[in-house]
Amino acid sequence: MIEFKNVVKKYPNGTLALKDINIKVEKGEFAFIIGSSGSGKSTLIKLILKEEDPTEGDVHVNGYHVSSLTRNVVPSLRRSLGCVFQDFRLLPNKTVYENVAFAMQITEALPKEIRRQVPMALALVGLSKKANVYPNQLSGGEQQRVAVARALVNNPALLVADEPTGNLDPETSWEIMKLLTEINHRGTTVLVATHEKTIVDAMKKRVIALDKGEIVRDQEKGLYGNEDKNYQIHS
Amino acid sequence: MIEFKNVVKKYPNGTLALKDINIKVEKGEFAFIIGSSGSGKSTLIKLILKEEDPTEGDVHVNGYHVSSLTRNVVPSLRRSLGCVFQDFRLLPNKTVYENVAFAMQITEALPKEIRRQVPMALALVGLSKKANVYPNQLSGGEQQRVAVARALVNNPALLVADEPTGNLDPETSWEIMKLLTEINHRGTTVLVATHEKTIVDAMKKRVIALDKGEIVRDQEKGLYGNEDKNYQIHS
Amino acid sequence: MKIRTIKYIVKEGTVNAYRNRFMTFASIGIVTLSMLAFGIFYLFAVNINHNAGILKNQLEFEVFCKPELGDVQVNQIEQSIKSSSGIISYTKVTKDMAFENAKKMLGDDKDILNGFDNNFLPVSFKIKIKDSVSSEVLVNKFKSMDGVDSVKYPQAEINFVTKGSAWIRLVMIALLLILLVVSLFIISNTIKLTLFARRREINIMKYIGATDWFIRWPFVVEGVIIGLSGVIISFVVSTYLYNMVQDKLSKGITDISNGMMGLVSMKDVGFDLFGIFILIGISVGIAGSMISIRKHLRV
Amino acid sequence: MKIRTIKYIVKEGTVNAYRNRFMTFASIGIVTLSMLAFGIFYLFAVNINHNAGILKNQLEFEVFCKPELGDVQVNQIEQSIKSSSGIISYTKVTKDMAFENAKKMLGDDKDILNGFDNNFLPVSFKIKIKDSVSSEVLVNKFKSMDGVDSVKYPQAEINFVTKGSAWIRLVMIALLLILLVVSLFIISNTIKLTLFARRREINIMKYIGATDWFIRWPFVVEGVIIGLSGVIISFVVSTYLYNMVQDKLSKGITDISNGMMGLVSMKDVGFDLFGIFILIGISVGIAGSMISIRKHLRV
Ligand SMILES: Nc1ncnc2c1ncn2[C@@H]1O[C@H](COP(=O)(O)OP(=O)(O)OP(=O)(O)O)[C@@H](O)[C@H]1O
Ligand SMILES: Nc1ncnc2c1ncn2[C@@H]1O[C@H](COP(=O)(O)OP(=O)(O)OP(=O)(O)O)[C@@H](O)[C@H]1O
Ligand SMILES: [Mg+2]
Ligand SMILES: [Mg+2]
Repeated sequence: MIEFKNVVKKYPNGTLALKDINIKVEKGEFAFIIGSSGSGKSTLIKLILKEEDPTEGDVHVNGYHVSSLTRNVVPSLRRSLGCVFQDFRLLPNKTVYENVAFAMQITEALPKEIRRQVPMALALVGLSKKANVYPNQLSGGEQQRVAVARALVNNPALLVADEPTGNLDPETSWEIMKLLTEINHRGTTVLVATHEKTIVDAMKKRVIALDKGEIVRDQEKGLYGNEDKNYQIHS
Repeated sequence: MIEFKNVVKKYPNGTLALKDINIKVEKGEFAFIIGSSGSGKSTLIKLILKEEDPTEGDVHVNGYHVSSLTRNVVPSLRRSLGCVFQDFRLLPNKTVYENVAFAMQITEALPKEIRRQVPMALALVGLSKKANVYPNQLSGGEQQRVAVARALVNNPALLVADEPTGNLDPETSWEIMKLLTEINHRGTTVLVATHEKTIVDAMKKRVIALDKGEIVRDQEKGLYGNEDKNYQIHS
Repeated sequence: MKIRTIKYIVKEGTVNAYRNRFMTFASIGIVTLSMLAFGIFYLFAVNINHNAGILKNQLEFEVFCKPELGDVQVNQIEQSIKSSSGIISYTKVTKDMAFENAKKMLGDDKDILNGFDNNFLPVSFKIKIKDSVSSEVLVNKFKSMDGVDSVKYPQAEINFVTKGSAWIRLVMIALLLILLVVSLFIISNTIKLTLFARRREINIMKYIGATDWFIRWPFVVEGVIIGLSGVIISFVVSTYLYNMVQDKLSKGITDISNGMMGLVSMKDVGFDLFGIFILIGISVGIAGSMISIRKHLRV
Repeated sequence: MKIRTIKYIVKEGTVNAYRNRFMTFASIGIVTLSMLAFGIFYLFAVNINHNAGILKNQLEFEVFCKPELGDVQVNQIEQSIKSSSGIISYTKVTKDMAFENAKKMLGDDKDILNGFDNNFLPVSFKIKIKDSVSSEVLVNKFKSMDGVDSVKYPQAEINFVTKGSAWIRLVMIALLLILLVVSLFIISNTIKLTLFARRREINIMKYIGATDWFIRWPFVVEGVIIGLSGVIISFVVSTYLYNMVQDKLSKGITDISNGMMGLVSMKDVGFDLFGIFILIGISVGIAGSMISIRKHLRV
């Protein structure tokens, strides 16, 4: 489903974000990407979406050889997966409903289908009441959930989520994670970049740990790490 | 330092975000605001900054009667405190250094002061190396830390932070929290809206819990709550 | 492309024009104003051109027959003038009329003509020609005609009007073209600015997987809405202004030119102007949006 | 305001103009083009105006003395013409000259003058007047003068040129004003668009605690940079175009008008035009930015 082969990503300003990455995520898998801030998680996801091109190496996603895709095939690659972006990327001039519907409209889905799927997706993330408001009238967590709904609405074969619970309280975060797990059980491959130690530890899924652009751990049923550290502040 | 008296906030579209809020945060205190997504945390902070005006009630901050402030006094209210916004609000056309420096330039600080303070603030959040890049060349967590640096750089008497660690890994989050604690020890009042259960639980500070716009708990040395719930997903 | 997609595109373009109404209004304003400037100068140029044409058609020359010519020969000359192409009309000046004219010309001194009869004066023909360019050919033709004594024509005047009106036309066309190009560039720069302001929106659509065309078409519809609104407003305004000015100016112009010149009626130019406007409105809306959006689609 | 803040403002405005160069260029383009259109029409209008003035000054009328007048009386009349105000120059047409003219006028029929001497013809003065408006007064004055037989003046022509040039002036001023207003509106709409595109930036500054002035001034500097660049480019381009056109046209115009008319030299109008341009560039930059930014500062 996803395969990175010797991938290196160096940004034009010289930042080496990924060094020699080799990953293989099989169809139906559920994998976490963890790593400290700036370790390259989002960069990895940007390569999957061809938002950035790798400096070296090959990326294969959903049967597309991403690195060598021509401009006019990029949309079908992107439509073949659902993505939750770290910065949400909601369309400011569309309501919540329209934002989610847009992901279906681009696939030229039937209006009937759209009218059925969109409210369902909104219900799943608990935003049925907010269908007709604009993104700038939502709280941070609500915006994030709209982004999740949009990624889910097309029932994609692959779901990629960059920090999908960063703005959510633990309870809602768990709801979202349960949702992703369910979707995964229905056959969708799920890849989640996250910092949520509690969640990663509790879910016991595959964990790919990045550090300064390198894979330092790739473990089935892994934990977030740092398990032994005991955070405490004298006050 | 901060006082909310019978504050009600209803947004123009009818959403009742805050109902009859009464809070008093004294000088030198450290308080968390917690609550699920959409419970009104950011709205509360927006009222402190006069980004929104309360529908009813009074807000006093740093000696300013915020609700009745005239337009031309608003900047001095805002300069009297440091704020980390949930959506960062970095200036896209300024480098990291310039973004932080800007918060000092608006106070007409001496260039010498600026040259001393800004690198210090960047060092505190671990971004000295990224001083000359633009926000869109940063990872999510790095952007968040720039926002923190900007809020700190003026050594404000009051520091308000909305979800300052949402995009940060646990370790970096702890660094930031330690920073806030230190600043608090030096006399700054700190108010943090957050979802980070682990952190709130570990720090044993005052916790103000919101639920659907109402204060449901205001507790010295509180915990995040839901302590007894045990999240687990069958996989 | 499916019908529902076309529906989507039209709806999307319209709704966006409304939701971005601040920008829509500013852009319509710019289109309106540049096309208004163009329209006003177009009408101005059409009138200048029209009146320069009238002036040119006022050109005439005079063919003098030999004084001794009999009626038959004079008639022959008249026939050949009649049948010449390039002539609008002619008037015959008989010996009597010439005598009267001479008297008038001499004014108080007309007494010197006492004792003469009109016989020493020639019959002449005043000829109005269509086109000052062909005057030289005609003049030569008549000069070499049997029985013709001389041909008088106001060479300086002909030159002035011919060359002058050519220059005026040239200058007018140049000014109009400059203004048209300026308008088009201003409008296309405006489209660039509005799309630049919405580049993030365009990027996001692309990141979600929309094709270039799916993103582009609603913007094209929006561009056409803006373009058409702009040109229609400017057409209405310029028509209104023109009618107002026409009312005020016509009398003056008729007065000073002895009824020779006048303003072109809006009925005669309105259709052309409307055509040009609609053409510009639509093509600029489409081309401008399509070209300017391209760079933002490359993500 | 502290010196360092002023430094900051100037630096900030300049750096921003550079960092937003896409928008800066688009805006400079719009300013350049609208001012170019204005400049070209300004030069056109100045020339029309200048030449209409020349035409007006070509007006003359003719004062005929009574034929029987002696030299002394003729001299008296000449003196009083000389001392009349509103007269540019005059020429005396003696009896001899009048006789020659009469001969020319009669052409082939000049034989009829044989046996006459020049005595029956009057002395006359051809008078050029400064201002066609005062012609009526002068005409009446000379008509009632002792020894003057009649005054001939081309009333139709005078009317045409006087009224005509007044109309031309009016139309030109109207067109120029329209173009100026159009340019100003286009430029201010452009400023609105660019500030709208950057409203989030402005909001953020305000949220951090910047005062309105602190935010506004760099934008004003940016506006002035854009305004000045635009007008300077359009000044250079229109000067260049004008000089080019002048080279090409001058000969033609001199030819067709017998050297009477001509193009105004850039030296004579350049300074005015430059002044107008700089004034517009600076004031539009300042006023446009100040006014348009206001609504975005209200957060
Ligand atoms: N467009 C860019 N240009 C230059 N450098 C970039 C760009 N985007 C990211 N980087 C750098 O690449 C590195 C990896 O960034 P990335 O966004 O992948 O981190 P991340 O793991 O997602 O971090 P976070 O958890 O903070 O979101 C960082 O050092 C970042 O500064
Ligand atoms: N500008 C607005 N217009 C209308 N409703 C708004 C606006 N901003 C926020 N709201 C609504 O007010 C409620 C409280 O929002 P707020 O942003 O304060 O939540 P929050 O506690 O910060 O949530 P989160 O943790 O998700 O950021 C939400 O239901 C939200 O949809
Ligand atoms: Mg990231
Ligand atoms: Mg919030």
